[in-house]
Amino acid sequence: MGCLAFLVVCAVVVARTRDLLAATVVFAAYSLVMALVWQQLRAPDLAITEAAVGAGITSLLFLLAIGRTRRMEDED
Amino acid sequence: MGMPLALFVRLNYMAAITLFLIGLHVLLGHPNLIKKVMGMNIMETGVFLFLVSIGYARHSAAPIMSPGGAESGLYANPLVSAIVLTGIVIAVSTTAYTLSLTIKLYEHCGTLDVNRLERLRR
Amino acid sequence: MRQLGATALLVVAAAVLFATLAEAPPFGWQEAPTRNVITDRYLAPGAGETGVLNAVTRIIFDYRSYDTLGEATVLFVGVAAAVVVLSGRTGRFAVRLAGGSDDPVLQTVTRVVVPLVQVFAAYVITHGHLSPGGGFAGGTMLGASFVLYLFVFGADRARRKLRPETGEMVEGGAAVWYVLVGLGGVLMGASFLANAAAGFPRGVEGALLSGGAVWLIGLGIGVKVAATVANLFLHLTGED
Amino acid sequence: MRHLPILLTVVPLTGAFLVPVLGRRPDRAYRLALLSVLLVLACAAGLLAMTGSGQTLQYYVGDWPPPWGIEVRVDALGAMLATFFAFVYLMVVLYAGSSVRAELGPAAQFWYWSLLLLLLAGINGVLTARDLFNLFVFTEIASLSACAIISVRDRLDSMEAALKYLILSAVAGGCILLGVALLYMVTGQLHLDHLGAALPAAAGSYPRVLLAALALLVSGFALKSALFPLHVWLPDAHSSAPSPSSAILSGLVVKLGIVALVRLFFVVFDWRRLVTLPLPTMVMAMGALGIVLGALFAMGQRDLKRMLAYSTVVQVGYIYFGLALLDEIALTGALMHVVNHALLKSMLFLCVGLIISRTGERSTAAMAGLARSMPLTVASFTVGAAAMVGIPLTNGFVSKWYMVLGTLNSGRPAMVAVILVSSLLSALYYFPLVVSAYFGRPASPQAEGPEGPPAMVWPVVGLAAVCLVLGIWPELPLRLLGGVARVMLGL
Amino acid sequence: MSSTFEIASCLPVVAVMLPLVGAAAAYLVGLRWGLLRNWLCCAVTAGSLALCLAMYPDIARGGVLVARAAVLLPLGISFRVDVLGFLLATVSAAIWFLATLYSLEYMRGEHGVNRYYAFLVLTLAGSLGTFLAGDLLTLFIFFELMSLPAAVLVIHEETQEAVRAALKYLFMTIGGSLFFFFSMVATYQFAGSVALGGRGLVGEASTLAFLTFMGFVVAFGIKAGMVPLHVWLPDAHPVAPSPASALLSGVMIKTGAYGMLRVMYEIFGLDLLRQTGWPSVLLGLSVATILLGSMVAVTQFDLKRRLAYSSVGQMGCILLGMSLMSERALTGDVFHFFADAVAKSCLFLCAGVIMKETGKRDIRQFGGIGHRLPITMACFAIAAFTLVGIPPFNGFISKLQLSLGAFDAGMPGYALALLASSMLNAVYYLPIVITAFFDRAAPAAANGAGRRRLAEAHPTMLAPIVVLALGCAVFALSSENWPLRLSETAARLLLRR
Repeated sequence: MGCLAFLVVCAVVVARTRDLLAATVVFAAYSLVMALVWQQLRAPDLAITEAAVGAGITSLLFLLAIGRTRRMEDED
Repeated sequence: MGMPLALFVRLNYMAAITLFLIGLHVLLGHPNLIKKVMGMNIMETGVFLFLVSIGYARHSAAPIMSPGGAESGLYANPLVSAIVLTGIVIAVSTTAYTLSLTIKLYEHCGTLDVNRLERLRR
Repeated sequence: MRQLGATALLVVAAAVLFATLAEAPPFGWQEAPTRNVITDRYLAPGAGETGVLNAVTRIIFDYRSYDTLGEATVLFVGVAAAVVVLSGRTGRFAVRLAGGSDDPVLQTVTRVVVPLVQVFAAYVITHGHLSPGGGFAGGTMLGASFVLYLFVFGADRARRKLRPETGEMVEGGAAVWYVLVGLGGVLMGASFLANAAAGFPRGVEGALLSGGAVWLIGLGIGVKVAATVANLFLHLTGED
Repeated sequence: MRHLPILLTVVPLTGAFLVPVLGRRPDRAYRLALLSVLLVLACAAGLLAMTGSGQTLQYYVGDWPPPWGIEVRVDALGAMLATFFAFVYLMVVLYAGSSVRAELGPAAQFWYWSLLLLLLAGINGVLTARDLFNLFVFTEIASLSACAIISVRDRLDSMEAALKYLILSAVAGGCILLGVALLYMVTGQLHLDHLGAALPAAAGSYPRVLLAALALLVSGFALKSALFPLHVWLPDAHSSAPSPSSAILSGLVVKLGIVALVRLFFVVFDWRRLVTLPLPTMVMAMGALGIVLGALFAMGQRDLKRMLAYSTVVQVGYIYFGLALLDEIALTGALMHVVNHALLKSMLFLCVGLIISRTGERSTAAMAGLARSMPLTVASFTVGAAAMVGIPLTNGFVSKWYMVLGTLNSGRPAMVAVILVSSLLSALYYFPLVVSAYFGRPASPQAEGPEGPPAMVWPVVGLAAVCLVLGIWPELPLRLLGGVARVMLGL
Repeated sequence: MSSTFEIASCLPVVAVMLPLVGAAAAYLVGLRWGLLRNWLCCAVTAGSLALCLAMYPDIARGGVLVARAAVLLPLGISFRVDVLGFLLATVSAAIWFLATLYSLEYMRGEHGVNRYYAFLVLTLAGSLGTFLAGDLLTLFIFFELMSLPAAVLVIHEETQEAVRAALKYLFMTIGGSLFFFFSMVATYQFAGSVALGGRGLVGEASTLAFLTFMGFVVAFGIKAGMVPLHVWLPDAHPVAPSPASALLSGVMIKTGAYGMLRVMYEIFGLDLLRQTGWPSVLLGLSVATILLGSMVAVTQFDLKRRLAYSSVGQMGCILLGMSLMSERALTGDVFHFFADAVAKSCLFLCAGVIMKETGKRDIRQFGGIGHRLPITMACFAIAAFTLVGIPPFNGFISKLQLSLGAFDAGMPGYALALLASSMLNAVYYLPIVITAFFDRAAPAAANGAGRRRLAEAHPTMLAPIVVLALGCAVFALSSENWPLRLSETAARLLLRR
């Protein structure tokens, strides 16, 4: 039950924050906890895949994208 | 009074739908492209959470059989996991493609703001 | 205006969806409609008809392996499109990430960690039908190990270790391998992507090589996902 | 021969995967693509012959019977659409063979063929899918590769249009998947026919969940097939893509949403129960709006490709209008128009591509006085324009006849006005172009030499010829589609 | 003559296919050898005339020629030639032949000649197909096949004005064909078939049936130039080259009236029309067409525009005749089809000669051209007298029959409308003839030549004009008025149903 609340909070934080790097970190945390939730819901395959793909690849992609574009969301 | 109790019993579904809606709102509402992609991911993981919650049953075990093949206890629904696995991979490939488009657009016009991109194109 | 529209849509969708949720079958209900004759067959005790212990892998690589073929295609399309876009002309605001740092600590740790990750990834891929995990998770880990190498030793050395052309070739080859295994079923007189029906050996229950075609497909998917991830990150960093 | 249904999808997939294996050689990739499309056309023609007498071919993938395994089913509708789509694909690949060098970036030269084959696999997958989740996966393949063939053109507007299309198709994908989840939650079935069988029982205890699922699925597929209020992405996407890609996008990809909804309306949800819901009238209203407003937009366009894109929005509205009538003759007309529009719109886009590649101009004024220097192209454009308006002896007339007859048959005479207005509006923005092409003064001095490489001109003429042949001898497709409509409506 | 039996014959199919194939052949031949193409066109038109005439023996015996050609849609293309169809098809083939002969000389040295000839022959195929059609769908297909290529004839000069007129014509034609399409499908909905020659397919008198009737009225009204829908006609006809406008005014707008005639008597049936009284709509509109068309013609000083408005007026008479629903009115109506076709094409051909020889379009400058172009102006006068309805010519016979028919139908008021039409015709035709012959205007002195030499047109242009003028006169004078007899049979056939 606590994890679900954490997930929703993470989602809101990602939606509100201006700094994309912070958003990416929160998103990685969001994926990890999502993997945890799936493990609780008796779906271990998904837990591993979500951890590897969601937290791993997707967050890495966001980091690279921010690296190659800009970090702050609101432009001058 | 039935409504809150009914919803409380289905907490997982509520959380999943909330995530879906937050993701949808970010995807459609936010001008920044990378924020949109994050919203897309949150939306899709919301749907996946909804799907996995459908497959869960109280006191059920993970759908991994033991070699002995003896007991036939209560297992979680494996079909749902298969569907979500496919969904995760679809989400990743869409994210990869969208982000590379975003990078290329930034390279050409120096902005991630959808409204500015629209004006630049015209 | 876009913000207002999105919020309005949010409110309407929330109202509709929450109203329907109240009527949905309760969470965790043991006699939910989804637990029917279909799941009973998927959850056959022991190695069941497919010789695979992990029920999810049974579905992914045998009962519904056509879906997995489609999904491997989606990954192929996504990354192919990304590669095409990334290798376009560079714009004025281009920011290049060559990566790589000559910090000795980082390099030595990487040299130790990368093989370990690859061993674990190989374990996850090959034991997909016995324990949780499988082609996708293992493949991603394999790809991630290459990406770690790429970040630490820089794009140029990574490109020397795995040239983009070979990356694409391996990716295409593994995908064709998947289709060939499917066509194997056809050659043996059964239909496309058939496993037990086509006479692939089911092997001893719980053994490493059990599960016939499922094991082969898992290997193919693992290699394909790893090559795809590596290919994607090669094009995301370094000169093209 | 038993494996033809699955080969429809597997052959283009194998071709696409082999492209990178052959190394970065554009000419080899082109030949591979041509071979694969020819094979697909042969398979589709074979299937059409087999399903000609109305029986359907079932193929259990992996030899697992339906509710457990995935079933691929080819009925008369699927076979016919696959055949005509494969024919259009062959023409477009032939056309693209010589037009692609100028328009595409370096890496795209050989990846383009792989993406085209993947799109064909996605299309054939959707046409033959009989499992709800399988339908979703192939729709995703088609949408993703459709975006890819837009963004291969290394220009700012193509990439921006592809991004907008991608984001909206991701939203649509999310809605569809949620719809599938809801349906699975209350019925436990994914196979279309078993789902249809389990629905009445589920409707008893979970009526609102089914309504929500229906709403989500309809809005998702409508967004993917650009039904009127959800069409905003189409004009940018189809006009900034390279010509062969826009031909495929407008001709074929837009139809996938329609085919999926036809499967859902008539196989899963019992359409007689649907009539009680406001859904058919809503879809009809949106279709009618799409026809009128789309045409008004099209008239205002100065760019040829944007005009054709808006005309696609009109024709999609026209097809949805025919479907929503839930009448056997109108359904035959609508399905016939799916085929007609695929042939017509792809031919028109290839014509415009030829005109742009020769005059270098995209504006409607570029067509002035073009008939002298580009006789074959303008003649094909005229056939296309005539068919869009529904002049007799073209295939447009055949589908218009059935649509109007169906509208009258379903007891809504007032609705005939919508169809007639759509024909008149099409005339208002197509005929001035034809007239100016034949009788206008060429603005810029005409470049000498032939009107275009033969590999680009003959596919256009071939498509125009098929439109005329379908117009004059339409009974084969009509007999097939009539049977399909009767089976779907369960008459 | 009362019983009609059906004879399966391929004559109508060949008569329609010949110009269709001829047009394509003419275009291809024309790319290289101009002269050969000209004679090929004449041969094709003459051939179709001969084919039509070959039908006469069967028609005379009271037979009806029937042929089912290709199967298109569920209904297929079928032809059905009865007396009315035969008469009009023969007349139009004859006029087409004469117009082609006339254009050999008229189009010499013009631009776009190859396209002109091809589309001229193509529109012949369209009109023949319309007159010989056996069901509404075939009629619709050939109706379109005639109207759309006609736009190419209208746009021939490629001036800005021609393009605008052609676009207006094109959009109105397409609008008209949409109404026709709706009514045709509605008829199919009512009766399950669209075949002509029946007693009346639409049985009930529901609002949908009325909408179908009005759909046909609008569709054929646009083509026939009925008043509110005639706006395209005065722009399109003057702009087209003279032989083309002769065909446009002479025959093509007649197909509109012919369609209306067929629909009224064979789709709706006489008793349904009498019971519901829907033709009164047509009566009102046709009277308005007569008055408005003729009155505006008086104010036009451009010769071709005046002739165009006169066509509108004459079509009003024809539409009036068919909606009176009495036998003599119908006879007069069918005969007026014939008379007006011959006279109007003769007038337009004369106008072509006048403009080609004197270069003048304004009627007020026509002083004394009668001396320079005696034969042309004589034929112009004969044709003008026919349309005015002066006794010895065809016009008088048809106007007489129409008036008697009005009395038979118990609506004498409409006879007054016919009289008014004749009066107005006189007002705008006779001054032309008078100034041409008796006015000693100054042009002769302007060019200073001594005795004005006879600058008559080229014989191949004069011959058609003379034949047409004779056509106006010879039948009335001769004892055996062949077209009138055919008109009576046709009228009896239509009413008997």
